[in-house]
Amino acid sequence: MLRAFELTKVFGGLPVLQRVSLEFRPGEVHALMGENGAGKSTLMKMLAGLYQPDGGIIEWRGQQVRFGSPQDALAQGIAMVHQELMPIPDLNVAENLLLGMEPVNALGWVDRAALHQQAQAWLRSLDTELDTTLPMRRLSVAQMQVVEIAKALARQADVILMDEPTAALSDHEVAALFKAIGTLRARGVAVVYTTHKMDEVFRLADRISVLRDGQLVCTQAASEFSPDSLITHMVGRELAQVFPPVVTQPGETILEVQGLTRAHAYRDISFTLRRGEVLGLAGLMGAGRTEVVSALFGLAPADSGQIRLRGQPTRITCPADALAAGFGMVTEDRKGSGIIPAMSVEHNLTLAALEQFSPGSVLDRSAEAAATRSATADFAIKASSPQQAIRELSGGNQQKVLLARALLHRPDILILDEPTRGIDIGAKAEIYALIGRLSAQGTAVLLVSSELPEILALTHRILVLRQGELSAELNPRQTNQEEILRHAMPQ
Amino acid sequence: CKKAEARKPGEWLVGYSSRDQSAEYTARLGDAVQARAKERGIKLVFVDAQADAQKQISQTENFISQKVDVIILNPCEVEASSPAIDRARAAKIPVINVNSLTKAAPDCYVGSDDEQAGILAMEAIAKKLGGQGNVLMIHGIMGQSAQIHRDAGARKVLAKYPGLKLLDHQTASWDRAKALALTENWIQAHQGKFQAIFAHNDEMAMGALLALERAGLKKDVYVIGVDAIAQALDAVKAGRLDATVFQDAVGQGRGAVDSAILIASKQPYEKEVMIPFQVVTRENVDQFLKK
Amino acid sequence: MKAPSLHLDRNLLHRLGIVAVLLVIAGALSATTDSFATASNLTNVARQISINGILAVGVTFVLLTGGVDLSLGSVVALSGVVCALFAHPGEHSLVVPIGMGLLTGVACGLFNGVLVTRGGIAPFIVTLGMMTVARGLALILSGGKPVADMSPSLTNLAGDLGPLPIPLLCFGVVAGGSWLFLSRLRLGRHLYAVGGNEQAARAAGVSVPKVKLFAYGLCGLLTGLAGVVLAARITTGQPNAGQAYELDAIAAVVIGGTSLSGGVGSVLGTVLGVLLIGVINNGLDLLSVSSYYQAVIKGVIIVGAVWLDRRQARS
Amino acid sequence: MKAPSLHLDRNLLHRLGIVAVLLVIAGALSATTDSFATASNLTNVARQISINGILAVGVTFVLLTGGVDLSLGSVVALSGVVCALFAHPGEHSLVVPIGMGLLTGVACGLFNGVLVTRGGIAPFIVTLGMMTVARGLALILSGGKPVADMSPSLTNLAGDLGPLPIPLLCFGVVAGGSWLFLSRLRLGRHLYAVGGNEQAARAAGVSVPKVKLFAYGLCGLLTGLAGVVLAARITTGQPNAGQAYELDAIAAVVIGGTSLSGGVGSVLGTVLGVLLIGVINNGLDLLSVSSYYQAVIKGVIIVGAVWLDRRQARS
Ligand SMILES: Nc1ncnc2c1ncn2[C@@H]1O[C@H](COP(=O)(O)OP(=O)(O)OP(=O)(O)O)[C@@H](O)[C@H]1O
Ligand SMILES: Nc1ncnc2c1ncn2[C@@H]1O[C@H](COP(=O)(O)OP(=O)(O)OP(=O)(O)O)[C@@H](O)[C@H]1O
Ligand SMILES: [Mg+2]
Ligand SMILES: [Mg+2]
Repeated sequence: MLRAFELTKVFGGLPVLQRVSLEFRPGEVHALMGENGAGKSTLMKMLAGLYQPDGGIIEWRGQQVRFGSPQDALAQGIAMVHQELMPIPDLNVAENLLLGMEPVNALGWVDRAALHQQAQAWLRSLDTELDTTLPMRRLSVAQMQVVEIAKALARQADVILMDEPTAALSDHEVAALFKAIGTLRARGVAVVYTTHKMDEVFRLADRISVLRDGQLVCTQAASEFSPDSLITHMVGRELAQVFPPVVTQPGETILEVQGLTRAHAYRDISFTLRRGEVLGLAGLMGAGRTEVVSALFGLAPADSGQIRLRGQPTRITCPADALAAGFGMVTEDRKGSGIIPAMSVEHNLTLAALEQFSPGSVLDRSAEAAATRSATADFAIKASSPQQAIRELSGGNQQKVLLARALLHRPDILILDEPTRGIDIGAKAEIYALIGRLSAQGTAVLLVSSELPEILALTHRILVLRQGELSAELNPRQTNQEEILRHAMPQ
Repeated sequence: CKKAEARKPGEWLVGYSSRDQSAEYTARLGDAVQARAKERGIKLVFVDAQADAQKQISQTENFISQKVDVIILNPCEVEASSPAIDRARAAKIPVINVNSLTKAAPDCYVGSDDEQAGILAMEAIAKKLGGQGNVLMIHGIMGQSAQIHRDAGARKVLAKYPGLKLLDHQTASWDRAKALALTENWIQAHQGKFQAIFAHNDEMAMGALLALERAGLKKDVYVIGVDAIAQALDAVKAGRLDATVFQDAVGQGRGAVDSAILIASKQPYEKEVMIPFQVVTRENVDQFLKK
Repeated sequence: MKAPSLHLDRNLLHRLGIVAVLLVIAGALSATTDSFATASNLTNVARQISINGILAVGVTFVLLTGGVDLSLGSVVALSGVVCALFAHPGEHSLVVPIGMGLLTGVACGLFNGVLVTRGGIAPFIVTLGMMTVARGLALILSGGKPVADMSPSLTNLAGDLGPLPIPLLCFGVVAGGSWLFLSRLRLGRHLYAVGGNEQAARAAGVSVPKVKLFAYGLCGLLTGLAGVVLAARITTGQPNAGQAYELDAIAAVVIGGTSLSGGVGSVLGTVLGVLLIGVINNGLDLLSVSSYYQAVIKGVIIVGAVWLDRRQARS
Repeated sequence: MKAPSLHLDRNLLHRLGIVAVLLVIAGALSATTDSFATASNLTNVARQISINGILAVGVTFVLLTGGVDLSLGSVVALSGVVCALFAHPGEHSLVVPIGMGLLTGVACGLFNGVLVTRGGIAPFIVTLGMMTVARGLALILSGGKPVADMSPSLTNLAGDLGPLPIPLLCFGVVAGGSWLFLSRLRLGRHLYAVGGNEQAARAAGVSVPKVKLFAYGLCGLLTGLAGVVLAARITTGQPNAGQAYELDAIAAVVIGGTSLSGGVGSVLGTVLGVLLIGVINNGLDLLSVSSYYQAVIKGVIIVGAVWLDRRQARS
């Protein structure tokens, strides 16, 4: 019912999408797969009216259409869940969710009671309970993501484009989303789905299209792919192994956390971390994982509790302290506290380690350029030049820049909060290998992730957080997803 | 709560609204009013309209609710300040205008006529140039009553002398730095073609003077301002500035306060106390420096 | 319905710092002067805040979308001049001068809006340009002289209706209407959305240019109204009126908690900000504080009030 | 090294619209007047733009952090008054009045900075407060009258050094130094980061309050310098000088492509903006355009230049 014919998009002289033709059918889940920067989001944004194609046409129910703005596309029944979160921070959850389609009463006034009722109903359809009067800024990233999905569902569109909707979700919400997608499919809605999580594709998709470097590689029924063949199509080569084996033996204790507490977020968190150890932090959405690691990095200091670093009591009140003490961190909220959008890739990359490049506070630009060159190569960052503004990069590539930034000043303790969010399978494998290498070099890694396979495969130990309290410490070799979830579920 | 009526006779409460205390001339006038009020032992509510007629009306309204005995108004605008007088008169509070006129007639006017300043200045120029030559004029903020009237006065004189030509005129918003830049530009555009500059106040005259001095052209150009501020008098004394038009702040201030007391104590008073402008030149500057 | 009253309370709570400062100042003034707490003086304050109030409510819309309008003062002067030009006694009926004044305001506002939305120029520059252009036009149209001789039927608009000053009624209607508009209408909520996150609003199908254009246009309309009220009050179209009015208006809005980056704020806060500025101006005059010290004190009180307010809002 | 020149070119390219408008205007003025393209007039323009130039470069730092400074004009007046008070002939050596003027500027700037960073008050309100406070202080210190009788050694600072006006040299040094600072020093980079995304800058270990405080302090220093230069130029400490200078300065910066929301901009652009405003002012005077039309034309050219610039930058 929706057809893209030879769609082409050019940014700054570089084609990012070349003559891509695709067809989306009612009642079908069509997965779009590809590496970071392959052009998936760009394609979806053209179908949703955010970008205008530089070539090719879009056909809707057999008619050629032009979507000048998202409004046009929405009017035709095409809704989208965006890869980047789009909260309006000071409007409440209900107003965000039903933006542009607020229920009005006979006088033309917004009917607040109905607004909240409807919003709650949509959230409930995703198995989520949220206070819809909360301002959006108070939500965690995962909660915002759920609201974004509900926002698209509420449009009751005929085509829903989902750009990595589960990137920030934990299993519980993912399951609810899949149930909702099942319902949509049954209702004859066309779903276009992008993800970097392989298991999801095979659970959901009826058909799969693979994009590589802006070109359509193939479109086939999902059943005709195997995980390996799909990966091969995406990356253009075979990927030997995703998870490296955990071999390093942890060394002496580097970090001790004692009784860390912050009102309304977490209570009495105590653990130790050793050199070369990869410690996993698991939990459901809103369990407080982000808050705990934010406290360690000085982003949101704890109310009480002690942090001992290399045996010494240490006070960390701001990220600058943490960096000086040998911490490095990749934050969960890429857009909010990660990238500086208008700055170049190079300047974003070197920002946290700028001392290194400015002895006597004068910048050594050739050293910066050299560091950028090696980082773009090491992390396979796809940018037209180091001077390109980071906001023009694909989401996954932005994430890689942030990872590279955190590593540039060689931290002893690396905190990764959902580090593989939005990263393609090839790059994920590289990051996993990197974690392995870092751990072998003696770096302690604190890994927060909602992807349980990742946590199970990469870590030496797993801590489970439940509603702000540590509920278990598990050995990844002797546990499984079900056990972790059992400890994570609210009692 | 104390009541306003509890005042003893002779202990008058007078409201004074200054046009703009950040401009030197009106500030001096305000100071003179305050000094005289102290001398005569009356209570003064002193407010500043900051060149905003609307604000001046508000201040008059405040005076009315404070139940002052007399209001002295240093009007911002001819037309726009008139409602202030209407309001006061409706509340049966006598009003004295000081320094400039309004359309609505006050009970008493103490001051001088801005048009007269323009006439005196341009006459001085005409006399100096022998009725022949090119003149530049620097305006105050466009649309303000002092600008309008000084401009009108100057033009009346220009109309009388066919040989006197207004080569160019422009606003410098009463501001010395702006007049300095403007004169610098005029020197470029009209070099050697003008013999006199009339600035609507001394601030701007000082700016024009600086530009001419820096270009080494002062000896060819006659410069005259209005107000006789201290610096201008010094400059006249030193032979740098040719002339300024003296406006008697102290005389106006005293006159206003004295009339207020007469009116409040229901004694006969003069409806119009004119304190004339005088041209200050090197010859008579000493007598003004003493004041 | 419970939700709206809750909403009101929340906003009030947020602005508790300002209310406290307001009460303290009012209390101090009642204690130190005979005249502050009299009916006639309070009517005075009401009359005096009306023009700034109308402007402040107007510019609240623009600030909510993340824009700014520096042309308020000049457009007030221009609308006043245009209104006065059509207000000579016996020439036209009352609606003509009022209508022309409002129209002038709307035209300036829409022009700003078009340049911001279609032209993609920063609102600061657009409205700074409009500030000098409108001032120039006011001077050209009036020939540089105040436009006098306005018919009494128009200047009476600055008078009273029963016990209430008509300008205050205008302000009241404008503030009340705007409050309802912003809190109850979809377009009102969309204004917040555009200011809060333009991209997100666009992606959700809100027509961002339309919303912005509306905000500038409405602000222009209210600026025109302020111009007409001012002309009535000073019984002239004064081409150099309204100097720096934009600063007082924007200050009132920001004191009231509206963010200059858009998306946060309320008409209620704006009204409180307008009141605070009005009471300070009135009080300093009543106390006959020297104008040099007035400037210092006023600056300190405003910054202090906002500081208290934000501190309390955070805790 | 190749990188810096590339950087320069990019910025120039970005500002091509402004350069084009500047060239067109300069060409038109050379054609229609005898005097525009003369050495003495160009020196003139140079002298006239210096003060706005110094202010504009100063406020570029503040705008880059996403702040704003409305107190420029008043602080110029205050620093000028303080400088003049210490500049009576034979009282102190030259460094005292200059030092006191600069110190006054720095003090005001740091005060703004502290209120913004520690107080968490919006820069608009803080600097609006400072605007009235500094004006009040200037009037109090000077008793409302110009502080005259400045020693010639100080007023000579407005004169020439060889063929070049000293104010222009000041502007040149300030602009050059700031350009180097912003493009070559770590702190310069941090300024952009803070303006681009405050939270992210903090997470990357940048001390946001320190950076902002620095920006306001430096802006204050340069404002103090502008005050001293102005006092030397008009040979007085004028308490009501500098009215609305902030608007011209911020306009120059924004014309030059610096975003009011922070994080984007360059000193080079600011210099172009300053030049454009300076040439327009000079040209309109040379052409003897009536003051009413001057306002209109100036507004239209500025908005038009920015429009062209943004259009070209987008394509
Ligand atoms: N606004 C823009 N300006 C310039 N280049 C852009 C812009 N948006 C995207 N690009 C480029 O287009 C390419 C495709 O980006 P897109 O976001 O479509 O990738 P993607 O497949 O969604 O990747 P990811 O999996 O990382 O989200 C990238 O190389 C990116 O740098
Ligand atoms: N700025 C904030 N203000 C108030 N509450 C917050 C804020 N940020 C987070 N919270 C709340 O704190 C709790 C913990 O959130 P946090 O983000 O740490 O969870 P998490 O375990 O990392 O889960 P995830 O990131 O997957 O959502 C959540 O209930 C969240 O709503
Ligand atoms: Mg993408
Ligand atoms: Mg988290």
